[in-house]
Amino acid sequence: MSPGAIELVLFAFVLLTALATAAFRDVLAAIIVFAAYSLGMAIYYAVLLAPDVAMTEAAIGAGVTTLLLLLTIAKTVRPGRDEIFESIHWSGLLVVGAFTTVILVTVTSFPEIGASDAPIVSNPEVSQYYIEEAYHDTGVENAVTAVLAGYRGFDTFGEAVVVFAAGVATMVVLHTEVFTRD
Amino acid sequence: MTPLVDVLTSRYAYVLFALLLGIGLYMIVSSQNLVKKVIGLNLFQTALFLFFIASAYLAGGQAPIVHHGGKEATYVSPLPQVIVLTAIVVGIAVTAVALALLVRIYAEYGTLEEDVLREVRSDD
Amino acid sequence: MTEDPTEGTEANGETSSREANDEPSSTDSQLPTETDAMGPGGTYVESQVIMTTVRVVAPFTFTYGLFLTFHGGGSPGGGFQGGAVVGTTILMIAFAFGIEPTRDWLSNRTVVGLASGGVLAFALIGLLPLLVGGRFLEHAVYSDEFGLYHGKKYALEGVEIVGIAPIVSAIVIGLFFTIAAGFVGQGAAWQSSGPGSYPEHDLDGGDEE
Amino acid sequence: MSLPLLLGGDLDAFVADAFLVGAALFVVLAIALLYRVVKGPTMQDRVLAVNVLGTNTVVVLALLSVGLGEESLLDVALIYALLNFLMAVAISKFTVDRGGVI
Repeated sequence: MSPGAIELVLFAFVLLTALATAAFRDVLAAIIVFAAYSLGMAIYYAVLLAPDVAMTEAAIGAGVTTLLLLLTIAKTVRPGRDEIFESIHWSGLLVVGAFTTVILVTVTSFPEIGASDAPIVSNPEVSQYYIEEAYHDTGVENAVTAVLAGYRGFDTFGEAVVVFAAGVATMVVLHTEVFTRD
Repeated sequence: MTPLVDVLTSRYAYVLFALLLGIGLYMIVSSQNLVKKVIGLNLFQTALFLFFIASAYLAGGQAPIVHHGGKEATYVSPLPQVIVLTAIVVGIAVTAVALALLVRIYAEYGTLEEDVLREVRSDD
Repeated sequence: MTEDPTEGTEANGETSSREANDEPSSTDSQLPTETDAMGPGGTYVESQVIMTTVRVVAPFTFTYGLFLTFHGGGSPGGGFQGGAVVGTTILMIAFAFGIEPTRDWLSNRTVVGLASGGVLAFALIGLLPLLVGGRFLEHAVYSDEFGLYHGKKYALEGVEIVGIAPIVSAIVIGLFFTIAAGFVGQGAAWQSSGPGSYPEHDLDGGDEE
Repeated sequence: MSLPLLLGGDLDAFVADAFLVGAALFVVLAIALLYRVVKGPTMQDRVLAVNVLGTNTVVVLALLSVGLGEESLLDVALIYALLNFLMAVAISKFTVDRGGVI
C-alpha cells in the first residue's frame, strides 16, 4: 500500500516543472509550465490522501490562476524574446542556496512522513478528537468540512472576509481613476 | 552517509518542500519580470501547502471521510488540510491583488521589467 | 538556467508574428480583421469549436460545482471547492462567448451582491445563536434551542452553501472581470491604443462597490 | 491469477500495488511529456503537451483511486476531466496575436 514508487516519480516531476518555471525567461512559457506544475502538485496531494485539497488545487490551479496570469500579460506586454532561458543570477542563487540548506538541515529533525506517532496525527485532543467526534458533533461525515465550518468556523469566517476584501481591493486598485475621471 | 540517506528517503515530501521553497524564493529574488515574481510567489505558497499536507499524512490511513464515525480505520489528520484549503483560496486572492497592481504599474510606467522600472522611477 | 541562443532564434523565427514589442501601436496594427469583426467592443474572435464545446461542457461543470457545494458533508467537497468550480464555469463561458457580453449578462451588481450577501449570510448564521445565549457560530444551538431537525448539521451546511460558496464563486468571477477590464486611467493615455484596452463605456458598470 | 498466490502474496494487495505501479508509470510518461513542454519549440507544442498532461492526470488519479482504495479521488479526476480543456483553450487563444483575441 505504500506509495513509494509513485512518490519518487512525482518528486522528480514536480521538481523538474518548478525548475523549468524558474528557468524560462518567456513569461507565457513560464505560465504554461506552471500549469503543468499545478497538475503534478494536485497528484501529490491526492497521493498524500487529501482529496479536498487536490480538488481545490484542480479548480484553482488549472482554471483560475492560469487565466488570471494570462489576462495580466494580455493587458501588458511580454518581455523581448531575445533569449528563451534566464541567465543565472549568482548572488541571488547564493542567498537562496543558503536559505534552502538551512531548511534542509531542519528537515532531518521532522518526524517521518506517515509515522503514526507524529504529533500532528496522534494528538488526542485535536486530530484524533476531530476524527472520532466529528460525525457525532456536527452530523457530517467529511471531517474536513466539519472542521472547516464547524470547529474552526470563526477562522473560516475570517478567511472569507479576507477573500472578500481582496476582491474589493482589486476593484479599487483598478478602478480608482474611474470615479474621479468625470 | 547512509543514515542521512535513510533520513531523507523517509522524508521525500519535506525535501521537496525545501527545494521548492528555494526555487520560489529564487524566482521572487532574481526574476527581472514582475509577473514571474508573482509566479514565484505562487510556487513558494504551494511548497508550504505541500509541507502541511505531508505532515498530516498517516501511512496506511484513509482520507478523512469518516463514515458514521467509525473507529475501525485510521485516518489522516483533517486539520492541516483545512488550513491549506482556506490558504489556497486566500492565495488566489493575494495573487489577484498582486496582478491588479501589476496592471496598474504597467499603466503608470509602461513596463514590467524591474531594471527598466527602476530607471523610469529614478528619472521622475 | 542554461542559455541556448540557437533555440531562442528558432522560437523567434516561428513566432515572429507575435513578437513582443514595447510599442502597443505596432501590435495593434496586427489585428485588423478581429477589430473589424467586433466593431468597437473589443478584440474577441468567435470560435465555433470552443463555443460548441463550452455549450456541452458548461452545464455539467456547473451542476458538478453545485453538487460539490451541496454534498460537501458526505464526500470531498464543500463551499470552497464548489464555489471555485462554479466560478470557473462562468470563466469558461466568458472565454467562449466573449468577456464583454458575459459582463453584460452577469451584471456587476449580481457579482458584488453575491459576494456581499455571502459574507452577510455567514455572519447572520453565526450571530443567530447569540440571541438565545449561545456563542458565535455555535451550530448546536440550532438543534437544541431552536428545535430544528438536524439543526446543527443544516447550520454547518448553510455556512458552506449560502456563505462560503457564493463568496468564492463571486470573487473568482469578479477578479477575472476586473483584471479583464484592465485599467484605463489618466496616467495611461499612451496605453489606450494598446491591444488589451477597452473603450470607456465598458467601465461604466464597474463601479458598484 | 495464481501468480501472486504462488509468490505468497495477498491478491488484493497485489492488484492494488499493480495499480499504483501503473500510476507511477503514467507519471513517468508525464515527465516524458515535460520534455516537449520545455523544449517547445513553438508555443503550440507546449499547449498541446500541457493538454495531454491534463488528460494524463485524470488517468493517474483514477488509477490512484483504485490503488489506494479511495473512491473520493475519482471526484478530483472528474474535475480535471471537466476543466482540463479550459486551460488549453485559454492558452491557445492567447497564443494567437498575443492575447489580442481573448
